[in-house]
Amino acid sequence: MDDSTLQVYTILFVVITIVLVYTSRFFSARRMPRLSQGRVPGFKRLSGWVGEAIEAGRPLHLSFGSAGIDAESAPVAAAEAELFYHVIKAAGSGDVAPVISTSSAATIPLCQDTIRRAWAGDERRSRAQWFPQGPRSMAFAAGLTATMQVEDPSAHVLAGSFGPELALILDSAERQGQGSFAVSDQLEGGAIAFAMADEVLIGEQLFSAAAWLSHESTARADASVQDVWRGLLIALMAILVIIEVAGQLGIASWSLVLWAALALVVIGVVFVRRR
Amino acid sequence: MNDDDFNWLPQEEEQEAAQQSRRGLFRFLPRFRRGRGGAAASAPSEESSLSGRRGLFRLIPRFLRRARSAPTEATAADLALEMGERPVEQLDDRLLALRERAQSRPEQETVSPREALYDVDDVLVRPEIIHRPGGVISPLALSKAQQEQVELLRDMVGGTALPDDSQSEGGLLSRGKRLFSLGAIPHLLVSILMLLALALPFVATGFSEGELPPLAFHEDRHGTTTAFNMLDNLTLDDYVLLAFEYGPTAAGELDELADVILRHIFAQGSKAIIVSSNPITIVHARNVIAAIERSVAPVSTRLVENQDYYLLRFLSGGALGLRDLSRNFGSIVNTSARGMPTGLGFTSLDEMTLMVLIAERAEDVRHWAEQVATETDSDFIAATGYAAQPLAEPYVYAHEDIVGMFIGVRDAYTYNQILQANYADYELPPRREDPGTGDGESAPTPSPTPTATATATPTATPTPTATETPQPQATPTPTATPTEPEPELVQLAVAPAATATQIPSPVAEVIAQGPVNIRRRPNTASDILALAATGDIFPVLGENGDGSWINILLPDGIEAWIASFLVEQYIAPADGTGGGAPDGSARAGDGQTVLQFDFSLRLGKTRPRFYQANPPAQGDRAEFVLLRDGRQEEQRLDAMTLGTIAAVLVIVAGNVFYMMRALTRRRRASQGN
Amino acid sequence: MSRTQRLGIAFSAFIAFAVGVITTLSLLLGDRPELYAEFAGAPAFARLMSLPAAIMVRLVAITSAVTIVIGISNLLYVHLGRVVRGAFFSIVMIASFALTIWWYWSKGGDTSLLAAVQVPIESALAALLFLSMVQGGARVLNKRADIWGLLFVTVLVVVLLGTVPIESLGPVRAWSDWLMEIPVSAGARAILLGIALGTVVTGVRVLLGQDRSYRG
Amino acid sequence: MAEGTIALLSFVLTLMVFSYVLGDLPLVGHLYRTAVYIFVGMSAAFAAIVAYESVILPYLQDIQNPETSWTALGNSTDVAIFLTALLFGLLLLMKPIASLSWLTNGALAVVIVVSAASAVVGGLSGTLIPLIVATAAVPDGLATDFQALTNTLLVFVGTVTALFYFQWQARRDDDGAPVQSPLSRGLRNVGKIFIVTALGAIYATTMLTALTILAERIGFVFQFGS
Repeated sequence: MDDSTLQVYTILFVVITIVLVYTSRFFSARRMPRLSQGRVPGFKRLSGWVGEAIEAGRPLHLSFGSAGIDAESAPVAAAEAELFYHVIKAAGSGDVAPVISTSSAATIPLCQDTIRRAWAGDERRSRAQWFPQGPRSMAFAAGLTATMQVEDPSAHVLAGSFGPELALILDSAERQGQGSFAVSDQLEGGAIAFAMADEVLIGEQLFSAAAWLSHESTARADASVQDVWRGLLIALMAILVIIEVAGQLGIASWSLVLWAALALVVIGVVFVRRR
Repeated sequence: MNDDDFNWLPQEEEQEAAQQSRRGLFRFLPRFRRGRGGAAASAPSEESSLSGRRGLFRLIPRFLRRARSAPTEATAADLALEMGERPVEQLDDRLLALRERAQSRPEQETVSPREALYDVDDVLVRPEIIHRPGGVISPLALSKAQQEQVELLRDMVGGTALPDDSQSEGGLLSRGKRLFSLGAIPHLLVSILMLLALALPFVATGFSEGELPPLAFHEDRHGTTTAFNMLDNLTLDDYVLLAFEYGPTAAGELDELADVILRHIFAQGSKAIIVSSNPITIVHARNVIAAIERSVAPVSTRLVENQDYYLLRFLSGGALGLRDLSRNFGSIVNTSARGMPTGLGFTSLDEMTLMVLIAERAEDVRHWAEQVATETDSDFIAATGYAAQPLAEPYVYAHEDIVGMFIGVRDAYTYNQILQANYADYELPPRREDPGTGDGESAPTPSPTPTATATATPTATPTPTATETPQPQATPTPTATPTEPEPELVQLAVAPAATATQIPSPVAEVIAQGPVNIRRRPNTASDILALAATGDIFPVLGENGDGSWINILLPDGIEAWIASFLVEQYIAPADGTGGGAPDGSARAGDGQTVLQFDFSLRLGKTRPRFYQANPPAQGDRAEFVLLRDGRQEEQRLDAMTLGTIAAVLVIVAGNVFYMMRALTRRRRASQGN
Repeated sequence: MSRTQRLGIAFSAFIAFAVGVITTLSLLLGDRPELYAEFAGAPAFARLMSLPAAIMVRLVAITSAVTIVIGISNLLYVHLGRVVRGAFFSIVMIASFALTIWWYWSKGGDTSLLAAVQVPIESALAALLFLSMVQGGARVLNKRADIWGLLFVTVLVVVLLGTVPIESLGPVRAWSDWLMEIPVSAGARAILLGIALGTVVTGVRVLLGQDRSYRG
Repeated sequence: MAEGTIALLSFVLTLMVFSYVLGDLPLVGHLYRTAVYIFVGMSAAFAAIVAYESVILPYLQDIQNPETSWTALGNSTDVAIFLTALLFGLLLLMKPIASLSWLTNGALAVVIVVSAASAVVGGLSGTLIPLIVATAAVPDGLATDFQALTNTLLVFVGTVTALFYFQWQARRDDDGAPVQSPLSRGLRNVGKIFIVTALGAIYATTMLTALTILAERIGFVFQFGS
């Protein structure tokens, strides 16, 4: 596929996404009460930690990792800010303000903002912590572990962009007996989170995490756009594979494509209805 | 898991949370916790338990501080009651709700055993607490006597009602807070075992386990050979964009690869343009080059910044910086890392002969693939550590421009072995008198000409009419001069995976009055690789965006460009791929898959590239390769082998233990029921 | 919520929408004359279209570099507060910061401090990751005592053994290669696709001014 | 700095970090943390130095000398962009001041939106579309090569089911509990097999990277010691 074709498809995809984002809000008003989130594991113990934070006067620690608003991970940072908003709001009656850490300097204002919007206590001064970034952000991880031994949070909510350095943070949390919830948009971080964190989300779930905690139907509508898109992608891949295999076997024709598409649509509809 | 409606701290949950946190010894130790909180806020050096109100806690509002020092402050409900002293309308919604709930709590709940024993804190005398915050293992420990006191107290207030200790993982003492908790000892043992295993090859001489990496790359699915050969085809006037996306963290793993690739580039007299989206890596790149320079200092002139290599300004903004690079290459390439002009006059990334990405994270591969590779036609090679391999692979398969990858120290080892073999017959230039003080004005390849042995003598070029090239410089570019390659070398480097297919391949026949120019890049400013005569036929690989240039394959396996109006394209018959092309083109046509325009859709890469290794040429600065100091490579590889085995043993043992424990617990539970 | 605040929210949402749409259009349509080759002024138009993206991307990239000041002021703010009270580690940190800058400037850009101090510390920390990860790997079934934990550990062990270059482990290497080639590749692709999908959908929402992260 | 000094410092600092293994004994714990704080301070310093030298300095020179221009956009545009960026930085620094939030939010919005635009375009053209195409790509000669056929189909099935695992919505029954058909649950479990396999393999390769670095460090310690 040459670059121009790629660009044309990119434009097409952007347009479809925009349409979906706008229409989902419309449909959400009618359909969302019936369709709801499925099982998103990973939040089981979070409420317990939040309670413990309130009870024991320990802070919560939330971290963006290296997800920054000035980088490609800006959508990740935006989604996590939303998640943190809900978590902090739940912890809002504690007496120690939560700490948000980041290794992207431009994200500090977002941290401060999130605390200010969500934190009900009086202590609204800067509880954002920055540590220098690196390709593997060791400075961030090491500085964080050293600081967190002192802050002694009840739990770490690590949602954002983490690489292998996550192992150091989680190991330290384990040794200190602090809870940990982790999800990363980097796969190394995701793998380490799966093995070492108390609660874990995988990959894409980090974008729908906030919707799960939120009670607003718009948030669910937004997350459902991903579901629709995912269905479309699966169908697209299936059609492409069918066409290709048929082409190699010499039985390709437009009618076959149409039949295949029709069959997929039928299967999809049946599936959606039965689910 | 099936919690359907996630409600933050609903009534039952709140009580449960309150119970949880009062589980175990937790509820008897308000002072302890306060002590720890104080240490938390202040520096470790002033960690007396009296520091509770110092430090960061000075900034806590006074009423909250009072709340903290009250003996009954610990529950959220109590706190909300405390907050009740404020005007109710000032309270937040959630606090209001909490307050209501607290006020409606049953009476017996508020009279907790702790309130009945409110002076318990004074019984557990503060100064006797052994306090170790900020440490790695355990911030808090109790003396044996204190333990006994605590046990006594627990019995007094009905410790039997407390949950079983083995299950209360949220409790205080079961969370590894002791100095020598049972959990810490395996930790220590495992770490020491690992370190010993790794140290063995370094101390016990002659100890060796496992095989060393092969002396040649296997032609595998990573396109390693292609990548090596592309680097081997660089020549004097080639510029390589070297993306240095690893920092000191990965120095232990990727320095080897970066070092050997840089030496290869320098040895052929090509120029490296180094960029990075991370500030530290630029500084690190400078140190890597300095180390190379030190190793060749006795015999070679110094590498000159902005002449032999370029360190560009760092691309701030992560992926955005990379987008900036592909959009504004002309201006970025103009500024060095020190904020000085570089004197490079490029305008587009397409003018780079090759791009090499050395990245420690898959994330960086992704960013480069997304922000740069899609914006340029230049070929792309990725070199990563092991960690990034599973993630970088999908991109190597999926992207048209990413041709191959090197992985980790084992590939670095093989790479170096091939280079050493290639340059084995070279003699080092004579030792210089004053190492390290080369004048900056020296030509790019000032090293004394190595006395090349017979195997490497350049022969007359078979490229059509190459001798009549109107280039100002007299020397034909070494790439265009395939020699009699050493048999060994070909064995190492020629891609054997060329699956011969019988697909008709498009060719281009020169129809204009020759000689016509064949250029390296699809623009007239690019240098001329060869001249073609009327009637010459070349296999076609593709064309540029507007079809004005056609990408052709030269007989010696090099990609080049020719203006489309000079040639006529048609599909060659299936048997003689390359048709009447000049000699050697049969190989070039092999394995060429072409987008077919009939119905059969063809996805995936359409332009497999085959490059032949280019034997070292005269004028190469072989000292860069030959003076590479050994870096305990064998021992390190042995250490890795042992370390891996030890790690597997520990992992298996640990998990078997936990599995058994889980099984016995389950059985006990079922028996209990 | 005061009227000023409401106006402020509307203002930033409007800015977000306008800048987002213009930048996206420019990124998609700029510098691609082949996309609209039909009319004569296409190349010039393509260049013009590419300008907003070039300017905005450059602007944010420089802003990103400038914001390092915010990061450092945050770090110093946190630690200077402790230095006043005599915290050893905060003094160490600030001294290290000051010394590095002084050294660099007084020695004319000498970066040997990086090689002497930062590289060893950072490398050693990255090396410690191995120990942490071994411990973590050994405890997987403690955290996740189910079939998935078991699968995770099995794959982990097979892939680790697959890299050990000992003759007798040949079959394991074959399994490991197969794993890497088929299921791992499929799983990694799916996760990457999923993250890209989430990024695109969330990104578009941000572009359209529907995200509240910047609404204060 | 002399090479000997560099090696000595490296040796001492490496050992200081490795003291982490011994845990938090009174003096040993301080060694590790001292090294960490030295490192944090130095990283911050180098980040600042490089950001100043390679990004800000060229623009300062641009301002001083209107004749020169580092970029193709021209001197005045450059200076304007740079000054705007400085202003944005200042606004972001003032973010904690609540009364100015209407102004500072604008700067935050521009930064996040431009990044998001870049992420959307890059994510689509760099990851989403190429990976879809690569997943759906079928190698030649399927009819004859059974192995290739099964492999391709396995990768395809794995990718699709693993993608399906992330499906978020589920229908609720009348009580509000999410309902999943057996088919849906089965597909998700198949997908999870692929995901967990991938995560396990990535954990292993990440360990190998760390192991390589550890081997290098230990080698260095012994090299220095001998």
